[in-house]
Amino acid sequence: MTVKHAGLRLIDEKGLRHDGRRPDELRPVAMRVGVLSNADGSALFEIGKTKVLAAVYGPREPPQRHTMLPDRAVLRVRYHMAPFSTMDRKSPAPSRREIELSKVIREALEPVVIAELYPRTAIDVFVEVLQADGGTRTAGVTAASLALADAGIPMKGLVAGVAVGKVDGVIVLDVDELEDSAGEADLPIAAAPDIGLITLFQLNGVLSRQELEEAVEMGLSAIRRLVDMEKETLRSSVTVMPGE
Amino acid sequence: MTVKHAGLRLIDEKGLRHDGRRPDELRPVAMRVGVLSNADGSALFEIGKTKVLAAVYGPREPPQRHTMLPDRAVLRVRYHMAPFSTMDRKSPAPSRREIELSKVIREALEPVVIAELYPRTAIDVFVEVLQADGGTRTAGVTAASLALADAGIPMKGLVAGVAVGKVDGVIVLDVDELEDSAGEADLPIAAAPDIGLITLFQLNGVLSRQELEEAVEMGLSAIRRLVDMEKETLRSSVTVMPGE
Amino acid sequence: MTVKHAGLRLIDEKGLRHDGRRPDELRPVAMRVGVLSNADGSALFEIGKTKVLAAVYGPREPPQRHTMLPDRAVLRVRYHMAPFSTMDRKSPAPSRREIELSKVIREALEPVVIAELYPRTAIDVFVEVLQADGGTRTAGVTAASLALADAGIPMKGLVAGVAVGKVDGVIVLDVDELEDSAGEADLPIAAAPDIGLITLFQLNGVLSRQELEEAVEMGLSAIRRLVDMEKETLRSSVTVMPGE
Amino acid sequence: MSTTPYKLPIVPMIKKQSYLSLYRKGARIDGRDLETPRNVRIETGVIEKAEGSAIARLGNTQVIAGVKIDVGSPFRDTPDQGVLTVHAEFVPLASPLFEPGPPDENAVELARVVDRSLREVGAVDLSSLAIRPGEKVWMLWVDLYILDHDGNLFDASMLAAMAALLDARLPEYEELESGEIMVDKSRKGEPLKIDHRVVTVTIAKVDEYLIVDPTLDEETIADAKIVVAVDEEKRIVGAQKTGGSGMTREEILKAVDIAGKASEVYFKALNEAISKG
Amino acid sequence: MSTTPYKLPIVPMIKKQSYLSLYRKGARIDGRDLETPRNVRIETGVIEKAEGSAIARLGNTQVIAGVKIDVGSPFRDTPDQGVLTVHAEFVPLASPLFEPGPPDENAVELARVVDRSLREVGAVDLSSLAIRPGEKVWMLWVDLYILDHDGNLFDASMLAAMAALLDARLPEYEELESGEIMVDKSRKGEPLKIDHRVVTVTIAKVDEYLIVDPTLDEETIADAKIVVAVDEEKRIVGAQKTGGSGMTREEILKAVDIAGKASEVYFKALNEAISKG
Amino acid sequence: MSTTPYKLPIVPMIKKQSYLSLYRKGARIDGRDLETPRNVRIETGVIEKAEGSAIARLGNTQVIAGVKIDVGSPFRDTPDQGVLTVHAEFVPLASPLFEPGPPDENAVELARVVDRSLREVGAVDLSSLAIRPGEKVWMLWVDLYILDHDGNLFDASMLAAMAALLDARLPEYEELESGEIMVDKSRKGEPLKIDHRVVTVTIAKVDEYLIVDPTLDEETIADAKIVVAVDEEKRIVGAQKTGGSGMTREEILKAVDIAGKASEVYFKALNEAISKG
Repeated sequence: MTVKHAGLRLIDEKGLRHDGRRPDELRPVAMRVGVLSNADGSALFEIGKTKVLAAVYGPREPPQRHTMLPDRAVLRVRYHMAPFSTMDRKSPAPSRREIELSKVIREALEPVVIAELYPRTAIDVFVEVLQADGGTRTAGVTAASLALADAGIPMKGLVAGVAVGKVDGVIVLDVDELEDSAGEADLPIAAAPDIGLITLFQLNGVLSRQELEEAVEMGLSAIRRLVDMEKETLRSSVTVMPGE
Repeated sequence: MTVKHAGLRLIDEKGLRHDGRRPDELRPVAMRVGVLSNADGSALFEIGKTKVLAAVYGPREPPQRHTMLPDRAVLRVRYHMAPFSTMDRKSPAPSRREIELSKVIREALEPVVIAELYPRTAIDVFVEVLQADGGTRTAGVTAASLALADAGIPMKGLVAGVAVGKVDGVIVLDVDELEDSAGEADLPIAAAPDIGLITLFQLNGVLSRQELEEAVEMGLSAIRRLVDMEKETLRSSVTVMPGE
Repeated sequence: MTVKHAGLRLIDEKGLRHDGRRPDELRPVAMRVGVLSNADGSALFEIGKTKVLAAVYGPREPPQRHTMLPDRAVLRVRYHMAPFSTMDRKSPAPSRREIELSKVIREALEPVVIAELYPRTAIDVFVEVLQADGGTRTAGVTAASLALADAGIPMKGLVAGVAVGKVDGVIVLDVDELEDSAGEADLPIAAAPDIGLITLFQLNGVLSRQELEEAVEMGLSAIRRLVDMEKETLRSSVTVMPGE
Repeated sequence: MSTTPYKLPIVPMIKKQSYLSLYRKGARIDGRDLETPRNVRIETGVIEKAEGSAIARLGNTQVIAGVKIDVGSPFRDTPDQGVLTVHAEFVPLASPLFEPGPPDENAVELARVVDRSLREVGAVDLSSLAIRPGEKVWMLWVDLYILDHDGNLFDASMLAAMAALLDARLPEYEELESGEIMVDKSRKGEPLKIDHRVVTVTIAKVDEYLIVDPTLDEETIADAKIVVAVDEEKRIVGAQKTGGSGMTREEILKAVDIAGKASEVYFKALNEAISKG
Repeated sequence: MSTTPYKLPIVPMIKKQSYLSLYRKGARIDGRDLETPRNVRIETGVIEKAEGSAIARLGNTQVIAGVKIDVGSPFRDTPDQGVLTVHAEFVPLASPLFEPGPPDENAVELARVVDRSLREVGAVDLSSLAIRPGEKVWMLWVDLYILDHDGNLFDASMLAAMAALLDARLPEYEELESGEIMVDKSRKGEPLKIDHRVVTVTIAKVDEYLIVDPTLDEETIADAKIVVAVDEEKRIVGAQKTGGSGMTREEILKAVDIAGKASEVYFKALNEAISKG
Repeated sequence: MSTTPYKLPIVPMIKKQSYLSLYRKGARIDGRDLETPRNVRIETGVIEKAEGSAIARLGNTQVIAGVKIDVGSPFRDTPDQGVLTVHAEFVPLASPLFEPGPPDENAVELARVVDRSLREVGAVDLSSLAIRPGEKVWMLWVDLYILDHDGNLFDASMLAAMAALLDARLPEYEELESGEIMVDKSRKGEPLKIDHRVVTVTIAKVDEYLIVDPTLDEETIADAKIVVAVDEEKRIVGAQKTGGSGMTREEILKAVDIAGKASEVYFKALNEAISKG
């Protein structure tokens, strides 16, 4: 449960955020692939204190044969939070939020995975939030994109995501948990820049038409940088960007 | 949870009930079939404030193949209450009461459905209580009978049901929730008059042998009238009877 | 939930236990086989107030075909406590303790059951604790061993079990619930003496190397006596030993 | 969802014919006439740790009932009454047809029929179970455990439940200064206040025959059953038709009459067990 | 786990082509243009026992919403506010694709989108729902019941929810000396304080076309959908892309513009139903 | 129900023979002798939001443990003690054999063995966790998260749990006038009072050989395992045989002796990580 911080100033007189960032600045980012030995592909993605691990198994035979599709692989995605990832212990049973986000993340990956190459199989993507400090669903998409590439799953393009928000009337990039809970709007967005598609898009809060457009621009610009980092990481296996 | 109304007089000095009905009088009844577009058959049945919707799908292939029978269709029945149908919100998870009543309603329909015509299939009957004011299980049987006929499922006869009860020592027809909770006995009964069979029979409460016989007579007589209305409805699609 | 009895003396000045037993003395034991008519084999085992019923079905076709093994029968074991078996009513839903003990008991039986004779089948063992006064898991193993033999399942040897413990610094045989909850250690052990194998071994509490060895000896010695009683019972169908 | 059950062909057609030809002569394969229950054996006090317990055997059918009693809060609409809950488990050792898991519709129906048969006539005086009205009352759990299933679980369960309730003793307790109730289950106190003794009589319809206390084989060939709850004064205190066929008005009324008569056998066994227990 | 759904081939390729050739001309099979919703019919007060209720019909799609109101405790971090909960059930009578059981990911997503569309803009003034701040508040349950599914469950559900909230009346209550709140649901009191009226507009992308309020057939051939929540001042108060394809930046912004326009139809129907109700 | 597991033929017969011929010479495929664990790496403080955390790696096996601490009510029979709960999840990213869902029997057994190894010897001083005895105590949750499974989950989990507990700090709190406890998790206070450090040593039996810290390949060919919990004074503080074969009396006693020796390696790694952390 998030506490609304009434009256809290989130943008100071210099236009900087509570942690010193500029409105369009990402938190420090780290990407690593191949972090697990059993999974066919894996990645750890950190953005600020948010830490998300993703693993990919497949293409493999699905345990329930009736879920198979004759003309493509099914994508199976689970977004899950570790019990110790949040301020108050999270019960391990899947919450309604986790059920929704598993779907939203799956639908953010479907547009890039070339599933037609592997009919009658399943490609399983497991996203584990190890620490949550805002933007976990978009971090999950980013980690999953890296893990899919690490597993050698053919994709039309890499995907990355980021949460844009509005705090104290200002559109800001990469909101953390405090900004998310105290802010006016939260707009998680993910995209595959190489094919020009937004694959995850949610808005929680109130925005004008113009603010929405600004937020989308800001998100897409950061996503292009994140996808470039993904490519770098996949070449070198580790990339750390110490904040912008 | 029902509140026992200690000391409440349910039959007045003129022998009339708390809502002005005579002991052997039904509440206003309305029947309508074909109310849903997706279902193979559907019906809305209202008796007083009790509103029950039934839909039939099938004969169709059952999702779990191991439930199929080689020599007949299986009948699958779910009785379910909408969360807003009762005074206190009903949790959507199936209660023990709903589990029992699903079975009781299925067994009230089995004797009339000619299941042998459709081996290896399922005929699904979904009963949704939209508003509960007594007699929901028997209203469910009545609505299901109409929906089965609307779906074109061959039947040996139509079924209808009504709850007879005993309040203030008097045998009364079509008890509502107040009479059910404050009365001495509740006897839900359903029958297929055309084949002379009682297909649902329960007694909750205490009756003498003679009262039991009287209650059964009163119930069967009303059931004959309800089945006549069903036939009328199936010819004309809508029938309203504004109380007797 | 067990109450720790602080300060309670469990061994008196004569070296006897709270119920008058010597340290190496079993409670009164009774064994009976063939107590159920439907099961392929069944047994009732009582030790003190602990009463455990076991039934065996099989070899038979398992309901879920994917659990079948091509080269042997699967053993399926459920340890379950009746709601009325304990001081406070036990919820009928399987507890984590029951899940663990079902596994531990299965692994205590696997070494003796000659499962290779019945590939693609299941041998089901149901253990019901009717009354719990300590040592229920080892009593479950003993009852299951009798029921397997009663069902005619070929075994390399019979199994029996007993809980050894340490109370007031003394190693004692067959701890009851009071000794278990107030004592320093509890060591449930089961073995198949005819093949020289310990098949269940747990230690909850603190023991020195020497105490451990003493406890194992004491347990194995009692197990040999229990297995002899099992053989006697299977010959005569009932055996009662009124305490040692 | 309730689904048409798969009927095992335990009793083949030819066997059914032989049953029916016996019924025609008023006889049954185990030597009974149509309206007599099987041998009834009831034993109380079989689980010392329960506040009340009994095992009831009807032929090979075995049901154990345990009564556990704890302190709890009353329901809001009955603040001065204790709480009675009946729960049934069809544990898999009782029959090859039972599977582990939460109670299925048959177990739920059984528990609810037993519950109503006790509740509607006021078998247990729930108002005698208030410790501090509106705050603390006794909670009674009646747990039915089917151990061996050879037909007619209703009557065996009802007998076990009734005997266990008659066997039960409230635990002793102390009221602490804080108001908390400390229960000492090692000391057994007063018996429950039982105002009415109730049994159910189950009558199966096989073709045109009505037979009391069917065995599992007989249930397999039966069209439907009716369970009739009867008290010692032979009042009808509950009923339930169960099974996928209908019954005529005459059959139901005749079954009620038969039930009154057959209940005497059950009451005799019950009363003997209690006076012995 | 969320799994790629099995798409029923309800609409064969050739049918898709015929839909597309109509879209090309700005038309649809049911006579609508691309940006107009189907016929909207809303009726309030359909469930007398609920504190508020409404049925919304969009073409053949039917959703009923019921509002139940009870007394409860506030959340620790919002002690002075009532609690609003939205729950959706896809009951199996609505579609051959729905199965009995707990809500699946589609039902959960629907309920959460409706919930956020109400919550983020403050549609219901939750601070008006404190009875004794920090202790007792009103709990509002909005239960969405899908009765017939012919596409666009989001908009129909949002309309039903909004209408049911506008229809709802708080029950009368008394505060006992003990501090307990006695609710009398037979007496209907004040309406809820609704600060904003919100609708969602769902726009499906089929190839390069954006179409408002898709039917089930249209959803079957759609690549993706975007649900846009709009208030009466046409502010964007929520959005969700749903479905397994992506959309371009331009498509999303265009959809938002279309939504503002189409919302007028929904608001008209909503406001008429409320003034009538 | 516990069911005989399906053993994947990961290690074919011929491979087993090559393992055994190495064991005969006192050696293992990864260069270890039979009684030495793999390389142990422990890192604490890896999850800043948890009150305590650690990751333990045994070769390729990786387990993360998080300690969360909240205020709660004590159990009725231990009113003056805090509450310790151990929970384990085999998340599906760790192994192709793990599936999403509630903990299976292996996860339950693991959590319970770790729990008892901590509890029976009193590793955590639970009586130091009472805030207001009888009313408010600290609740400790130890959550074990298996991230990568290459055998011997018991020892890796126990190391992670122990390190996380040693890393943990109680949150600061204030007692309000109302008596409520306000916890401020942003301020870390006192460390937990740990009276004993405990590790488990798992020894697999493969034919006649006893090998310490088996890899997944070795577990696949093993007959049985024994997990021995040992404290720093080398007392035996718990044990569990696991797996479908038996062990002789001599094997068990020998395993206990081996465990004492091998525990030194684990304690060295644990103590180093803590002094560093």
